[in-house]
Amino acid sequence: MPFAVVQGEPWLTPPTDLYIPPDALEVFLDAFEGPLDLLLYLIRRQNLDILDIPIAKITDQYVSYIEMMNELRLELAAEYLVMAAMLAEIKSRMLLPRPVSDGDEHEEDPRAELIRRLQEYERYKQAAEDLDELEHMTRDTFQASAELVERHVEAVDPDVSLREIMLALSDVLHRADMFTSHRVEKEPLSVREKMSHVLERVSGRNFVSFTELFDISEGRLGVVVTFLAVLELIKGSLLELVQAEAFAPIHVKAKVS
Amino acid sequence: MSYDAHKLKQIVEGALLAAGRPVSLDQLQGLFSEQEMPEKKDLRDVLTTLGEDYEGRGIEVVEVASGFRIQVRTELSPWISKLWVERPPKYSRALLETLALIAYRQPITRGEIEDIRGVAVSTNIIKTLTEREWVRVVGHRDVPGKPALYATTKEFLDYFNLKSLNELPTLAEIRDLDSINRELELLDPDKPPPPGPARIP
Amino acid sequence: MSYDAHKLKQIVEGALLAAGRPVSLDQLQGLFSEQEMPEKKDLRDVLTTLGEDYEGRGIEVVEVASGFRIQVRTELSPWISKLWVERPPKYSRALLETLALIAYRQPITRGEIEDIRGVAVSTNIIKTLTEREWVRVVGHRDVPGKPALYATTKEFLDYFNLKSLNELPTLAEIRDLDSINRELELLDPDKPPPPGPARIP
Repeated sequence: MPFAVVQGEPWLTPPTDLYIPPDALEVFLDAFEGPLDLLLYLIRRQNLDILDIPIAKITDQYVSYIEMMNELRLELAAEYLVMAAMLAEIKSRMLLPRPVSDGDEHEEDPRAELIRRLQEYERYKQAAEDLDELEHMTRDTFQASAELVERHVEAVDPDVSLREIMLALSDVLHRADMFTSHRVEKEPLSVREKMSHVLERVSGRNFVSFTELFDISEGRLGVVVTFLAVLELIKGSLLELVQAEAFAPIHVKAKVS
Repeated sequence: MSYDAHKLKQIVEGALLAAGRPVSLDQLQGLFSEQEMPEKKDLRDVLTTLGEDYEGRGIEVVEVASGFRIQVRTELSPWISKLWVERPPKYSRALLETLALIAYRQPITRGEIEDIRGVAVSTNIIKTLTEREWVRVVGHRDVPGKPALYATTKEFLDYFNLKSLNELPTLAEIRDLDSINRELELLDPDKPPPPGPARIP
Repeated sequence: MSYDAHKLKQIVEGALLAAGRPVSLDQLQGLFSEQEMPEKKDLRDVLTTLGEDYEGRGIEVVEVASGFRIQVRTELSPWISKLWVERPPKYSRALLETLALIAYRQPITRGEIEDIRGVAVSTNIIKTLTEREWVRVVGHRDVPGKPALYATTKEFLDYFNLKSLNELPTLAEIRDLDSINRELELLDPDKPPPPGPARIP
């Protein structure tokens, strides 16, 4: 059984000008990164100048190689066949007499495009090897790290702008349909604030003297606000007024015991 | 120190730091071929020397249950911990609404907030607001369950640079803000223009 | 060394080791309160001193794209790599060539990579490179199909111990057929110099 059939001729032994050992054939697809890689291999192994490729020789080698792969029924990527066609075309153009060049305007070498692509590929092939030579983390060097046993996890509080609160309120009031309620609108916030203050002062205590709730230094308006707040609190059943007898001092008490 | 002990120390230091976790003496021995494998006693000696080298440094060698570990000195924690300080999270809409209602309707119970918002207020929200010291309990309403009454604090005013609650925008102003926002939305360049005839800006 | 410089060194060493990843000067400054924040110059000085301290030790300080890192010396890797059962990943030529093309020719599309390599680039390779965070999509070329444009990341530089793309090994030069022919002609002693005015190549 012939080793291969090349251009109709049976080969009983591997061709001597084929620089690839036969046992490499099985790993062919893994070994080469495509037709450019294979061509570079053929050129480099024969110490040929990439700028002056003996195109006929290389083409024959390449094609016999491809045919052998077919014989072995190895699936070939389409790119390999495209390259075979390109090589065949260059080969035939090389055989044609080249037109006489007039001055600098000479016809481009049919191999020029192939040479350019081979060189372009080769430089990145080299770059990939160089990259692999660089120090790799986890291969050549390792990140040094040490545990910090007691980590103070510092929680950072989110920032809030007043505007965000306004928008939130506007949303919730819209939902609750409270913008229509005049009662809410007219209520001055100072009274609400004072309600909280009064409530806080009386909470946890038995009785607080009514007059103690008022701070004269807040002025007339302050006293009015406090008074309104106390009334609001009484109305809301949060506060209770206590008077032992008529004209006795009035005391205030939180409604919750 | 002989070459070997010196090299040994390099390897042990490198291994402990590369591992970033405790390494046992057995594991350290496992780094060497059988011919050059150091005795455990030698490894202990090297670890002691290493510990001495680290005096006055940012790290130390400690022995824990599963072996030896190089760790960062605890006293550096106040600085180093800042490596993991996360960007502050954003408060949820629910929290902001709750805060706004407490500010504008104080003193108010959780149930009243829920009535206005129409949804339950999670305990977490109240907890967050209390821990931040923006909200506090000022009393309890005299109804069954005696619910707490919440109000804003001085810290709340300070944070927002307010002298008193009165400086908060009135509800009327908020309504204006609302309409201003709607206008802004119309002008938002990221938003597709409303359909209809093209407008020249 | 003053107390401050000494303390500073401890903190920097502790931070670099506790982080377990490269730390930038900005991040180091962020460990300090505003009053005690060191100048970047001082931090650089401390890092240099730290590197000197590490001479003859198992570790070294290196600067990579995302900052400074303490790493185990390369010559120790035969021992240290035994800490892990798994062998370090070996990358295929196809992956490395694709990565090299992205590194040197970025931004580049997959089609352009395929043109130069002369074979299809498998989706798996792009996926692996993206998952390792070595490459990312930085845009799309304005041609039919809008193919993604790939570029390398800081993580890529960090992994290969590089500060910037400038530190990549230089790319081999492309020799031009014409220029080589001219050179050969000029060097050929048997050939008379070409007629006409001298040309500067």
